[in-house]
Amino acid sequence: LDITIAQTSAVNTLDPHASASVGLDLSVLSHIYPTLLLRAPDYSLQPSLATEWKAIDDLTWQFTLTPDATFANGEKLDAQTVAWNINRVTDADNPKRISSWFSQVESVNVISPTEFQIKTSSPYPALADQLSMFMLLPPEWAEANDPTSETISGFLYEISEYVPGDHITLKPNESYWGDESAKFDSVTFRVIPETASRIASLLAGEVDMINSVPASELARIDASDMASAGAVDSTRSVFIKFNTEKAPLDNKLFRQALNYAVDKDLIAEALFDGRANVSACQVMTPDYFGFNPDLTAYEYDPEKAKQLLEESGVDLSQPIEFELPSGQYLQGAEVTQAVAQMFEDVGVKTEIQSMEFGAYLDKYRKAHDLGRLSLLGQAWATIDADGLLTLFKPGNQYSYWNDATFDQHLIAGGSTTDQDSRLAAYKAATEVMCDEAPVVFLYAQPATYGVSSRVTYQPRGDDWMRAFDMMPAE
Amino acid sequence: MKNLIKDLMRSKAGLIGAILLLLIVFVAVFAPFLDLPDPTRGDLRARLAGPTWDGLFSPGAHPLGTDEVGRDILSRMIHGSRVTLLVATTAVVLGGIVGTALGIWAGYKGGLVDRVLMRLVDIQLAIPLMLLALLVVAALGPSLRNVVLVLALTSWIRYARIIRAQVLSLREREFVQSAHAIGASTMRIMFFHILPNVLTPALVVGTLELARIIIMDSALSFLGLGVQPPTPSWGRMLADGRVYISSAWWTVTFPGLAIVLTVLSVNLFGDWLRDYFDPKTRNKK
Amino acid sequence: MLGFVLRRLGESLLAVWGVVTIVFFVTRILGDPAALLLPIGASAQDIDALRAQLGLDQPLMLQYVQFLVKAVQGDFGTSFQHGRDAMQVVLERLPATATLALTAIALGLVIGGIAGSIAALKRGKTIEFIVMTFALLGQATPVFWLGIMLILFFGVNLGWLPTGGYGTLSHLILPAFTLAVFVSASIARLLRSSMLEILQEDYIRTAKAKGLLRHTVFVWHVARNALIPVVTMTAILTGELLGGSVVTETVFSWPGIGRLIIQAIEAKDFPVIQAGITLIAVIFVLINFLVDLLYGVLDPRIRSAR
Amino acid sequence: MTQPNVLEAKNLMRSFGGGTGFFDRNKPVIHAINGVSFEIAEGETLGLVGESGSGKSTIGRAVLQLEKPDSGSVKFRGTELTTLSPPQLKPYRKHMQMIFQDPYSALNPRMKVGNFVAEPLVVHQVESGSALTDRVAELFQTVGLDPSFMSRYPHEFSGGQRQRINIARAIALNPAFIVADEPITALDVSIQAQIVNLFQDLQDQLGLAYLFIAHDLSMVRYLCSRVAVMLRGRIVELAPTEQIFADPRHPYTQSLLAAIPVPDPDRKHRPRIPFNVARNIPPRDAPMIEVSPGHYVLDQEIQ
Amino acid sequence: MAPLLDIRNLTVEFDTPEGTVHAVNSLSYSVEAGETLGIVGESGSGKSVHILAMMGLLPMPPGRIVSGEAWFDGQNLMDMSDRELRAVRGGQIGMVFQDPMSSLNPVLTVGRQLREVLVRHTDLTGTKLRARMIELLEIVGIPHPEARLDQYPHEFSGGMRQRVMIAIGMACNPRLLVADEATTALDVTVQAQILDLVRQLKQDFGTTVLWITHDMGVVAELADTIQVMYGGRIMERGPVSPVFRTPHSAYTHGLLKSLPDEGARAQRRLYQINGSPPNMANPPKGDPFAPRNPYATERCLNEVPPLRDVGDVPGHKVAAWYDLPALLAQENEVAK
Ligand SMILES: Nc1ncnc2c1ncn2[C@@H]1O[C@H](COP(=O)(O)OP(=O)(O)OP(=O)(O)O)[C@@H](O)[C@H]1O
Ligand SMILES: Nc1ncnc2c1ncn2[C@@H]1O[C@H](COP(=O)(O)OP(=O)(O)OP(=O)(O)O)[C@@H](O)[C@H]1O
Ligand SMILES: [Mg+2]
Ligand SMILES: [Mg+2]
Ligand code: NI
Repeated sequence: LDITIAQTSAVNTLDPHASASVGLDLSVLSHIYPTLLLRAPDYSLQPSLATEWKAIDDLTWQFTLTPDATFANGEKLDAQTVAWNINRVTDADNPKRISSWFSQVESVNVISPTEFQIKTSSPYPALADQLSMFMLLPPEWAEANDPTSETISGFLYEISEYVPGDHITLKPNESYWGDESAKFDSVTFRVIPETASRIASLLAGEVDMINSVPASELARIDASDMASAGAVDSTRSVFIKFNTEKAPLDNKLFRQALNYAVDKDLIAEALFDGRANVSACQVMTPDYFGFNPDLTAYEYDPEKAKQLLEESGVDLSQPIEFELPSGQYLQGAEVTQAVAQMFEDVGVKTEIQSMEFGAYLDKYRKAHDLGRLSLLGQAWATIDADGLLTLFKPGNQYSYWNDATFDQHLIAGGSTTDQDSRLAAYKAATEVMCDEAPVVFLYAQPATYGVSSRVTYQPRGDDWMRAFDMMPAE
Repeated sequence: MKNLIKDLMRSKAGLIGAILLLLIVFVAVFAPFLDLPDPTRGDLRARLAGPTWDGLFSPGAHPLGTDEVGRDILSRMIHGSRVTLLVATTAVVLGGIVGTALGIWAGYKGGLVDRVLMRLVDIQLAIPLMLLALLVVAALGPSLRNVVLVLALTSWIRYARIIRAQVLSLREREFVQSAHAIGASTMRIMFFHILPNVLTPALVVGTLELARIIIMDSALSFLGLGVQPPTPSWGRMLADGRVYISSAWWTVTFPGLAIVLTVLSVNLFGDWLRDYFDPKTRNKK
Repeated sequence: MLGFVLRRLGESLLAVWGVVTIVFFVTRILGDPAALLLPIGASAQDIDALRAQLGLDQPLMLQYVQFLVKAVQGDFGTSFQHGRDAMQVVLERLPATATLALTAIALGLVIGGIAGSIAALKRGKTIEFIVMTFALLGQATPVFWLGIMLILFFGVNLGWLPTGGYGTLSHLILPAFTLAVFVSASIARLLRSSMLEILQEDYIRTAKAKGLLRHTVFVWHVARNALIPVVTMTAILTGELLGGSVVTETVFSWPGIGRLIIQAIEAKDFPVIQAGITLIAVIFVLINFLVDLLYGVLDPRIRSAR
Repeated sequence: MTQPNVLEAKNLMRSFGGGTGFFDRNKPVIHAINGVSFEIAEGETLGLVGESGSGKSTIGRAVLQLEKPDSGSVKFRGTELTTLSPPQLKPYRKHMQMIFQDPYSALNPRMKVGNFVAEPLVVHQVESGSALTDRVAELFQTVGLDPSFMSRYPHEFSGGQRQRINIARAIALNPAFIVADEPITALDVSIQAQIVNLFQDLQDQLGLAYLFIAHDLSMVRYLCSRVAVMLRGRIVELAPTEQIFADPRHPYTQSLLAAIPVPDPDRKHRPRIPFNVARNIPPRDAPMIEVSPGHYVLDQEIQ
Repeated sequence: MAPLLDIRNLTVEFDTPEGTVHAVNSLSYSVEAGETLGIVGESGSGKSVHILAMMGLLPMPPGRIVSGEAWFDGQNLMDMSDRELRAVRGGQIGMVFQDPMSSLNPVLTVGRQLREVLVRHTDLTGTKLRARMIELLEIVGIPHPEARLDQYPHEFSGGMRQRVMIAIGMACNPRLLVADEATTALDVTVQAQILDLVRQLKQDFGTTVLWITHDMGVVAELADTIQVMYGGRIMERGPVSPVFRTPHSAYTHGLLKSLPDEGARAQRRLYQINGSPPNMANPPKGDPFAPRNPYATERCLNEVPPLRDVGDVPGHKVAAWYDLPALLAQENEVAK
């Protein structure tokens, strides 16, 4: 069976170390290059090249590899290769784009061809998760060739055709070292940037899997006999970020008032056809390590909002800018407009400024000059509070919020690998964050998808799009 | 003027265009006085509701359906006509003034001025719209005014080119020499003798540009750089509704139709205007 | 001969240099690619390190001079996003763009040529009204609306043609047709008006007075003269289409230069933006140059007026 | 002829073409005027005739400095004009005007004819306000047009009326000298006489001097006191009108005069005097010699 | 002998924004084979338009042929299909138009434009064709014809272009040559050459010529018969000499009188016809020339005069209610 997967934009590079884009470059390359571990649709880590892995102490991880694994050119896939790859990324003279993944890695110690240890400078509980995104290149080949435009297989598939900007077709790698075999005769990744065209291709039977479908289109796809559609919670939370460094967002009552003013359920219900789940007063989804199950969302209470606004003493006569990175989040413009309308209902005037995502990021990361309100969706690939909450840590350039208590809890959570003490620390942190409300908590962005009836698909909420999650429909 | 109207009456296409155009402008002008739902506020629960003629005159009716945030499409279209026409007209006028002035200057002066200007036109044509738009937005921030600016920036070239060509032949005409002969200054010649004679072609380019710019506005919105939400403009509506094209056809079809109709009427009218003012295609005196 | 070619080429080079310079400085105003290239959570130091690695920490004028020196040698640097030679990334997309643009132009010329001629020759008849209304509709219909409609009809409902992508002839039909609708509308309208003008010329009367066959008059006297403005228009349109018709490329998932550049702009991939726009500018200028030469062939008066 | 000269042209030259372009490599330089000298006395009419393309219009434009001659001198009442800049020329423009060949393209189609006639007065700030209007009305009357026509546009006028408007504009500043470049060629026979009479009347009233360029030799004979005959950029013969008609010396002049069609059916078969221009291009350095008082002929070996 | 061309009751109108222009009004006349007819008249009097209408070259719209027949050699041109008409044009009827600058296609070589007509109407091919083309250019007096064939119109002077037009007009030895102000823009020497050429043609081939001009001198030299038109009608018509000697129409009289001669020079004043041409969108009710005619009677203003025989000379006709020679004689009496 040949299958085709639609992607929203073209693969940039074939070098797995030059891109952090999970849904795009890495999804394709993960069919070609091996990783130590693979993350299943339920986010559990599964052995791949590594058969076993464990934390020996707070600062040391040990891995055991499958013996006799090779690349298609015969190069060995052993501990030495892993070490070479990590060094390639972190090489101080020529760091690769994903070098920040390994910033805490101190050293890689090869014990035997099938065993090695990784030492970190501070506790790195999410290391194994991070490694599930890290692909390995054959050292000799990589030095002799240009990995940005050529590949060599070390995993289930190899490239049979590559038309830049249009499609990449994969075929099974005959020399694959593992036990299982490729389920498809060929896998094609096709670029279809326009949503309507993507849906059309699915309905025309040209592609077997699409994502980023507006929620209201799901039912229509489902209704056709060519395909079915659905949604699961993604790991990405969408919220309205406040720039608390600017008045009046430095006012806690004002921030809380805005949280009361938004009818999150209505948004989830009406805009997302009930496919989105309202955030539980935190930016993490239940899949995260560190999720706080005890928190509940701010209720929708416009009266309370108005009252708080009054108490806050904020002058509401001037509109507040509300930045919207266009085209970045599923139905982002709709959510922004809906929220703006709800704000207005309680008397807070806003002025939407939609801008191209790059321009937004520039303000966010470089100029450090975010508007007072902006729509943002954030996820952390390791699905761990340690990563996501750090983005709100005082002093962090992404934070725009300065709360000392929150900071303390985060430091506590990051200084140990002990699961229980970490959970406790994050519970405390999320409570602070909920109350202080540096954002309007909205919802977990649904990961929507459509699949042709020729295959079955195990949906997942992170961005991976892989043939491994699909099966030919019998 | 009387002749103009008489000739218009005789031209089927021109008349249709003129009437349609008048109608559109009329609706745009009087939109605020119509009893319409707020075009920027919607009912999320009534999102993407189809057109229905039931209870047409009751307050909650949406004869052309609602959009993706539950706003009344009819109201957005009518208010959008104001924005769209305002944006398009200002851009056309702005581009027209600059383009005509430069076209006259280049055409009349010729030589170096001309060559520099024409290469400048080449340069601008090679730079994609998006980059231009981004530049303006980066430099001046997103706003309706800057959308106009971007569109005007794409427009002046066409005036400049056409007007320049016109001036090249005009400056050989004897009345220009005659102005020289009485000692008129270059400025005077350009302003009193050349300009009035290129106003008609400029007007014709203007009608064509108006049509093009209305469509450009939708392309800008398509790239996420057009009019800011929730302000309605036809281009914006078309761009925002396009994902729902097959499940909620009304979100794009009505604004699309409005654009087509406007462009059609402007062009019909413009074609007639050109034929009318062109002494060659017009009946010889 | 040499004199004209050299002068004209010199001017063209100046124009290309102008484009390149403008684009260079404009892109730098637009923002910092380092912020975009690194995953979220990257520290300020990481970003600075990347800036240094990309050479963006140097003074702007120095960067500009270095860029120019290399660009002259055909080296536009390594794409930030793709990690490969930027010009190569652009050139990979050229065949797709060229195929689409040239097919659309050819198709548009044929349709527009026929429609425009009919409209001019049948002036005042119902057929003119019909043809010109279609031409107007062609110009007035937003491209993506038309594109998506065609996809839904021919791709989904009838299943005759692929909904998008690049490769075979059948992939080409819908996007080429979509663009051709616009092209032919422009050509038809232009041709109509220039033919109407030519039909009034005294030499057409002379040709008729010679008793020439109708098609001789049309081909050798009317069409031959109407060609000149059409060539101008075709050149402009070809330039525009080769520069990329972003909307069509997006709707039909066509891997063209237009979309590549837009993506590069979004990602602030300076080398690709620069390489892409330089390529477009060169093509553009080249077309204009060829057209200037062609004018001389088409119109002997211009030949000696030079 | 004791009148002083209003205009003196000496050794004027003007050439076109011979560019550096791609297609015109072997395009020859055209010497449109190639060493031309003449003078016109106050109140006199000098006729300029010759083959088409011989450079008559170019001379007209060159003496008015509408097109700078390549070399040579033009003196207006003793002042050298060729060295003056446009602003310096402006005061002289008041005294020299031009009437163009084509009354249709000489009028600005988008300007009311009243304003068109008033323009020279405005440019030279001679009159303004109601005095201006009065003066324009007076001018309209002078050329035989109803002053109520002032607010009309050119297309509302017939050819003869348009030429009158041009003339009104040309005489608005009371010039001393007018170049009339084929002012009646484009007009109808019955109108030609009207315009020629107007020229005569104006000369009588205002003491105007004309350089009258024409193809119609019988009209030239009627109107001009002296005639210059041009061939390929040179004046080949210049003499008082009756003298030249009675005793043409240059073969081209002879050929030209013999070719004038006579509106008398009884004199149909007059002998032609053939002249092959291609083989008799007047040489550039040949001098003019005076064969009788005021009668000059180009000294040229004719095969 | 039957006339070669017989135009009967031709009426042509134009629809313009100013109203219907009555360009040609019930025009009837005929031309014998071998005759040369000179047509003169006011500008706008319908000279060009009636020829175009006859040849099926009138731009329609705005033009409209209201009625009329044009019999050429026993066939009515007005009844012919477009295809039949095209066989006649250029072959049997050659035409030369006024404006030499714009009447040749600027982008085709002169040779090509000459060849077209030969290929269309004769069987010449190859070297014979080329030889004929060269011969034609030679006949009209263009030096080095071989080289000139490959040049473009703009490389020719106005006079040469006009000669090319004439070469095209007579390329197929037409039976009827129609020249519409063919020499207006030329200097008199060139004009004289062309007139000689036409005379030669008449002599060699017996060609019938219809020569439209403003120039009375040209008519006097070339034509057998003169026809004076005004306001879309014939004012006077007849053999050249009697018409020149004793014009019966006041308009003809005015035209002839306004030509400069010795007497006029002495008076520093030309005779002029006052007033301006009629507006054909709103033509005078009666004789179109009446408003400008000092001899007009009441009847002239109200009733269109028919074309009547003058009497003494066969073929001399006039459309006038008054008797001009008598009136002039009276005037002379008074003057004495
Ligand atoms: N602007 C110009 N560029 C190039 N050649 C020119 C230009 N003006 C005039 N000439 C050439 O100079 C020569 C003289 O032209 P000019 O117009 O003075 O002739 P003319 O005697 O007025 O002729 P005509 O009787 O036809 O008006 C011609 O050969 C003409 O082609
Ligand atoms: N295309 C047209 N549209 C409207 N009116 C026209 C058109 N062509 C000619 N006429 C009118 O028809 C009348 C006769 O014109 P025609 O060209 O026959 O005059 P003519 O006698 O040839 O004059 P001329 O001596 O100026 O060539 C004029 O009043 C003219 O205005
Ligand atoms: Mg001249
Ligand atoms: Mg005529
Ligand atoms: Ni393929």
